[in-house]
Amino acid sequence: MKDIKNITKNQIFWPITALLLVLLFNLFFTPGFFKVEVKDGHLFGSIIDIINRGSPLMLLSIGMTLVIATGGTDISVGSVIAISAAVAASLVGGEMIFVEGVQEYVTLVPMPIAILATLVVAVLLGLWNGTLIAKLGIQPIIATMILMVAGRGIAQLITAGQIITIYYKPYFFFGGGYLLGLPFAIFIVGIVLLIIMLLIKKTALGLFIQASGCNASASKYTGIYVDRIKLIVYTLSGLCAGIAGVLISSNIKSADANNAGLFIELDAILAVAMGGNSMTGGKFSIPASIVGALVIQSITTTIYSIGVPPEITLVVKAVVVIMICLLQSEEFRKLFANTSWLQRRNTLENKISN
Amino acid sequence: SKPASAPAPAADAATQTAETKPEEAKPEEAKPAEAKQLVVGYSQLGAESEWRTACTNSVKGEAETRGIDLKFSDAQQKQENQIKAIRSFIAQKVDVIGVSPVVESGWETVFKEVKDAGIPLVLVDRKADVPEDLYVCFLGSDFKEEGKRAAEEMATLLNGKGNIVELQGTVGSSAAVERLDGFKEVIEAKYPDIKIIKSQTGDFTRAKGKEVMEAFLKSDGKNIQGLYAHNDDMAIGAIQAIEEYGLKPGEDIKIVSVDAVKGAFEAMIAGKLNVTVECNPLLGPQFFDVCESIVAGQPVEKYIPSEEGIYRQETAAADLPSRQY
Amino acid sequence: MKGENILLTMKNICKYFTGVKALINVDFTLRQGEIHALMGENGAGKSTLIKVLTGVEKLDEGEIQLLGEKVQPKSTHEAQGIGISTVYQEVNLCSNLSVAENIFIGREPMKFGKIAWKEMHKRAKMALEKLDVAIDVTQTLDSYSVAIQQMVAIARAVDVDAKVLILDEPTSSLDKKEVEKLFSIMTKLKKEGIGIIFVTHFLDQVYAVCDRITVLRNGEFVGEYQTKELPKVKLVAKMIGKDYEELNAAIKGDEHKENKKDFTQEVFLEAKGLGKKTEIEPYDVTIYKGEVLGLAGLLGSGRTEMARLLFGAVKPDEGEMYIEGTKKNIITPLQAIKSEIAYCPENRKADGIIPDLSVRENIILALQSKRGWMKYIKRSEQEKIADDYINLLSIKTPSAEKMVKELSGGNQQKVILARWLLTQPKLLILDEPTRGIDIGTKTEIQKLVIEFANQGMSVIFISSELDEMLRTCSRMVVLRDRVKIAELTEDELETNVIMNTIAGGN
Amino acid sequence: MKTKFQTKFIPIFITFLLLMGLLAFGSLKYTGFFSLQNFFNLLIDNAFLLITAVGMTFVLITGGIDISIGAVIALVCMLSANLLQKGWNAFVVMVLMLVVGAVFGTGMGIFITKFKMQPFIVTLAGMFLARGLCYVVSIDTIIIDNPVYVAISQSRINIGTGFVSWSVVIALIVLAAAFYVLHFSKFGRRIYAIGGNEQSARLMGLPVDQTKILVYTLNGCCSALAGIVFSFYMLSGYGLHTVGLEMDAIAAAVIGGTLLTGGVGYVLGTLLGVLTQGSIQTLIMFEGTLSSWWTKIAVAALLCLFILIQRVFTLVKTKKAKPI
Ligand SMILES: Nc1ncnc2c1ncn2[C@@H]1O[C@H](COP(=O)(O)OP(=O)(O)OP(=O)(O)O)[C@@H](O)[C@H]1O
Ligand SMILES: Nc1ncnc2c1ncn2[C@@H]1O[C@H](COP(=O)(O)OP(=O)(O)OP(=O)(O)O)[C@@H](O)[C@H]1O
Ligand SMILES: [Mg+2]
Ligand SMILES: [Mg+2]
Repeated sequence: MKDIKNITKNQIFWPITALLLVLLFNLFFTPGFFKVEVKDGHLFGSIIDIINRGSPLMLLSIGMTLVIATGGTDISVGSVIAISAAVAASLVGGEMIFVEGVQEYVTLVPMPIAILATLVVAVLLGLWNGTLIAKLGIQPIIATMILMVAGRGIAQLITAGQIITIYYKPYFFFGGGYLLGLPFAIFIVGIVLLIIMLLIKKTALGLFIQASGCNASASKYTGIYVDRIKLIVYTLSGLCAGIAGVLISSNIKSADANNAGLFIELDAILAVAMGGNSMTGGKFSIPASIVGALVIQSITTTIYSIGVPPEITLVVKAVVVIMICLLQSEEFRKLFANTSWLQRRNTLENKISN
Repeated sequence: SKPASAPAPAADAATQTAETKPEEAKPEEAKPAEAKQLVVGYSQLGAESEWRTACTNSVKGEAETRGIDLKFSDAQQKQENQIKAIRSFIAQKVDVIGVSPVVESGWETVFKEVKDAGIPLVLVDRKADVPEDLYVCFLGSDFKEEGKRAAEEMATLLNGKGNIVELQGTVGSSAAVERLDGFKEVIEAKYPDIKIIKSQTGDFTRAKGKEVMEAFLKSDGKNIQGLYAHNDDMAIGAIQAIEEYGLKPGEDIKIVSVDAVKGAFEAMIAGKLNVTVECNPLLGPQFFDVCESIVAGQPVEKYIPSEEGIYRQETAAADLPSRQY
Repeated sequence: MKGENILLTMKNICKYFTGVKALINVDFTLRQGEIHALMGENGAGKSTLIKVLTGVEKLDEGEIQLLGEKVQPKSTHEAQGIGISTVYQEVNLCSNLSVAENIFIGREPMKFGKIAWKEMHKRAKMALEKLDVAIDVTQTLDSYSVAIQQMVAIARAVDVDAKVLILDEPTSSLDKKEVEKLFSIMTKLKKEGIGIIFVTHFLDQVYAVCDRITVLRNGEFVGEYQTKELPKVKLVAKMIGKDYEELNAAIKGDEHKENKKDFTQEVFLEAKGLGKKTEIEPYDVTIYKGEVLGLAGLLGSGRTEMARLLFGAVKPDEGEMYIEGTKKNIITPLQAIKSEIAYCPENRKADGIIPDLSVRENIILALQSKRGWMKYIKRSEQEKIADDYINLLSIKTPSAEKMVKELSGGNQQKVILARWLLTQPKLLILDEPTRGIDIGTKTEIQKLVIEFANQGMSVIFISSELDEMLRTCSRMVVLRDRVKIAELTEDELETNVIMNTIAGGN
Repeated sequence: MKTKFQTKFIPIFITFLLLMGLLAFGSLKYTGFFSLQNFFNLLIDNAFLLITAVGMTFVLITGGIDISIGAVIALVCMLSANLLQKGWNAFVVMVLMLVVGAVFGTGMGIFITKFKMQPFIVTLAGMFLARGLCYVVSIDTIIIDNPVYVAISQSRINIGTGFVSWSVVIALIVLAAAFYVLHFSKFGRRIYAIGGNEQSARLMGLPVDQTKILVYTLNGCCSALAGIVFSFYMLSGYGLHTVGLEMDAIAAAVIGGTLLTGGVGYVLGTLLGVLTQGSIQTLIMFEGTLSSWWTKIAVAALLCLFILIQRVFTLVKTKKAKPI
């Protein structure tokens, strides 16, 4: 009895429940949703699609969780994706080259350098956000809005308003390749997750982030440099967005300055919230946010798979989001538990456990 | 068959016009009387795609070659911004106003203001739902016609029989609505054996096109014989999805799309795309021809269609070098 | 006990939090025109009882009657509606609003459908003048110190027309003069027939104004007594639950003068001309190793500001600081911490606790930032530290993993003390460290401070309780109007000397 | 009194000066910029933004956020266009739209307060829902040709050598009403208290939940009114109207000195914020040579510059500067 209660207390319990519910729905209403087959030596199916498609969102939600934990938000991630995709694509090369009638795969600069440069750009963008917020004390939403608006312009500037198609084959591996039968993108997510989790669990960074988000003034008195912490999280968020930009451009083999990552900041914030994290900062759980991201991607894929007419897609999404959030709301659950045996059991349990 | 003018790079055009002051007007062609430089305001709806960028470049480039003082405003896809831009053109007392409206409706008030100010107005590329006396002429393509042509092409490819899926443009955009209407009209009227089994928006983007196509393939897979995409970008995205699924785009699934951008030609050369219906963005020369006629007091047609073709796989390799966008 | 006199009864009140039984079958009766003290150790359940009564927390079992009618307020709003006005333990005001608004919000005077601002300011001024507080009521609340804020909260509660007035530790950062003013107002209200519930840890205050005492221990009802009939020692015995003899010693300790006299002449810190415009005039101060230096002064005299400058919490405009002879530039708390200085701030809600973090995390935080973020203290070590300090300061919590915001006020204060003791500083600055701490623990803390000082640690002690300062300090600096006016050595440390210096008479 | 003015209103005063500077710059640089009508155009073109930004200011002061407003405006346009086409009476439609806005706002308010859900998420779902409902009504644009709407839309109120539209009048009335509510009514002061510290406000006995719900209701009404004004402006309903408007509204409020953490905000500041954004836009239009991407970069750069200068001046002038 007590174990069950403890499990439901765990932050990640409700996001996972939501994910299972969405998948359960598919089990009944989407034929072949769970079919996974092996094609060309790798796994193939809707589930794999969700993981693959959801990877950029999962990456973003990692950075976004940290930012939100300090009590801020970063709405520039979509633009950072556009910029990094544009940088990567223009460095890796956007021209189809034929040598004696055969298509050649050449890059403008060696791929590792191109990717490194892209990530450096992303980190710089994150630092820019962090500086405005931490050093100059500008409100996060407005500070990142500057980059959100300008960023897309910068990305278009880099691509001169064109969609840069990428022809260099090895680059496609990041977002489209497979390793051990699984999409390579998920390994990137895994590595980033691992590194950040290590940073957070094995150093005091996680504790400091939580403290800063919870009570900045008290944190300052304990000797935490709150502004440095902020600088770090916005930089990390920029980096995550940069990696997501590489994944996206690699997956669709092009950089579309206009549309890459458009409105994805909303999904990223939604993922964090679906993970049960507080939007006002403080305690956080990155794995829960990742599950949140998976929930969102599953909903999207489900909507496509069951053929919801495009006119009502958004309405469906709204209803599902609200339902999942209600599920997480303790007050709402109480409404149902009220007057029933559950409540009586709860008080009883309290008495017993005391 | 294309109007042969080479648009200069946009950035150059921008800086040059900024420096061109009205008094240092060009030594001039065969303009009557005093060399008064023509001032044209152009409200572009945005830069949402390569196609649109090509259109912008064409207008800007042409203005530069002709020495016209172009006031260019980009509305970032917002009608409010276009209305504001038009008002600012009135304030700046331009000679002609060109508008590519982002939506069809809601223009009456501001167009009336333009008329009251005595400035002729030309609609470019997209129509507006206003009484005919509010604008001088409309120059552009017919989305519905494009949809119809795409349907005919699709029917030929499938021999009048098969299941097709559709990738729509942004919900509610006039290009999406009309390309859908035109296509449906022809299919329903003439080809009862062709069925549209799934239809979903791909927002005119590669990423969404790919994502939606993946989901279509997972649910309907081998049942799909044809794909109609409202623009080339979505088709290119979908092609990747089809390849990853293990089918051959262009063979197992016939693909028809609209726009005829460079990428589409590359795909056709590779045999992955069957047909693209052109929607010509290079409207600059035609537009300024019209402007100059109006200022010179010559009569102009109410509807000036842009010149458009259909490109198929067979001729793609030959056509590619001449594509400008 | 005449029936018609009874104002409020609470019967068999139970309140459970997960893992804690905060109240078990508590009874409480309040009569018209009485001041009723609610006593108990930290975490005994006093605040919880008040919260249940005023609808902040939902009661699990029991019944509340007001004037014979059963009531069940679901929010403070409803409680106010039925005539219960409350000052909660922590300052619960809106720092973004002006002082006047804080007093009148929810019941602003209106004129022609508009808030009559002038009228409101006038009345706010009057309300505060009754408490002898003369401040600009149009300024926002956050420009005043905690003590002033506490006075504003009292002014608000007192100004409301209420049948029941509840004061949960209103006096914790007030000094004698303010307390006396408050008492005179309480007595006046009592004469008007209002029932007052008064929570405090100062026994003297209880005996000064209260008619009755209800004692709680560990969430259980111990008993209700007439003040006259319950001697101090017995009261403490009821609160602590220990027997008589043991206690005598404790109380003695409480009254015993323990101040520390012997310290070396080795200087730990020397400040020269340290000051910041509008906060505090430049001052010189020398702190010796192993001494307990008191800062005395009236409300807003600048004691806190002085301490904040030493800790680098604010950046000084001018002046220099030497630590153990070398010049140090301390402009951030971390630099101070690294120079072995610790500062326990006075406003525990705003500057002290990190509410959503656990007790364990709150305790180790300062030590962690001293060590740097790379050298993370191992989980097992953290747990050990936390348990040690929970025992040392007898923090009442079911486990070290409980969120600190769920602790009682006094226990939160102990957690913060633990945080700073843990850094083992060479200079410990304590700004009202015993705020809201019960007498048992208070003597413990005083002993601890002196013990540390004996081991060579310097302490700066700021307290609004002069007795406490006299008991612990070996030297005193007196401030008035944000200027350092005097330094008193040990032989001058007597109540009347200090009072004279503070007040400005020579 | 005087000292109080100086510290509290310095940010707004600086904003005002900067706005004047912006306008002066435009007047010197571009012919036709300095005219009464051009200034009126600023109001005409941004009337709907002002109305909804005022509503947003209320929400932000409570410490909440509403990102559904753009979608609600689109929905109102769509619904009114639809109903007007069916021949409904124009005034009935307007009233009905206000009710729709109020219901929408109240609904979100209830979710936020009663179920303790985060405002961002609830209003995000609200945004999806409102946008989605637009498409349910029609995916096409619907033209409004109702004579009343057309008449209101085209009528001009002459002032001096220029003219304004009815929308401007409505917006200014809303602004005045909001100013009154915020500074001279109990309800308004409760909003500030809640934003300052919600828990304290609750403990001071203020009806917090009720107030918050009412704020979201009011905001819903403002969005609906903005939607009505926007239908005058556009004379059409369209599912893609006012995408991303919420960001403009938030930015306007923030430029005007509102803190997203709650408790601080002024509707007059919001007016300045709206005018600032409008001026930046107008400047760029008068420049008339920028490509799409340079337009974006220029808008952001001007905004950034504006905020930075505002910030630096405020830091210099007031010791305890609040974050912008
Ligand atoms: N929200 C809560 N959740 C869990 N436990 C709580 C909560 N609030 C109070 N408690 C527990 O209830 C008990 C009683 O706390 P309460 O605040 O009533 O003590 P108190 O008598 O006011 O003490 P103090 O003198 O320190 O203020 C404590 O053990 C505390 O940890
Ligand atoms: N009566 C007052 N009038 C005006 N300002 C005051 C008053 N009391 C306090 N302040 C303000 O509060 C600030 C804080 O004072 P500070 O906290 O240093 O005083 P303190 O001696 O620690 O007193 P306290 O016992 O209130 O903590 C002062 O800088 C001053 O601006
Ligand atoms: Mg208490
Ligand atoms: Mg103090």
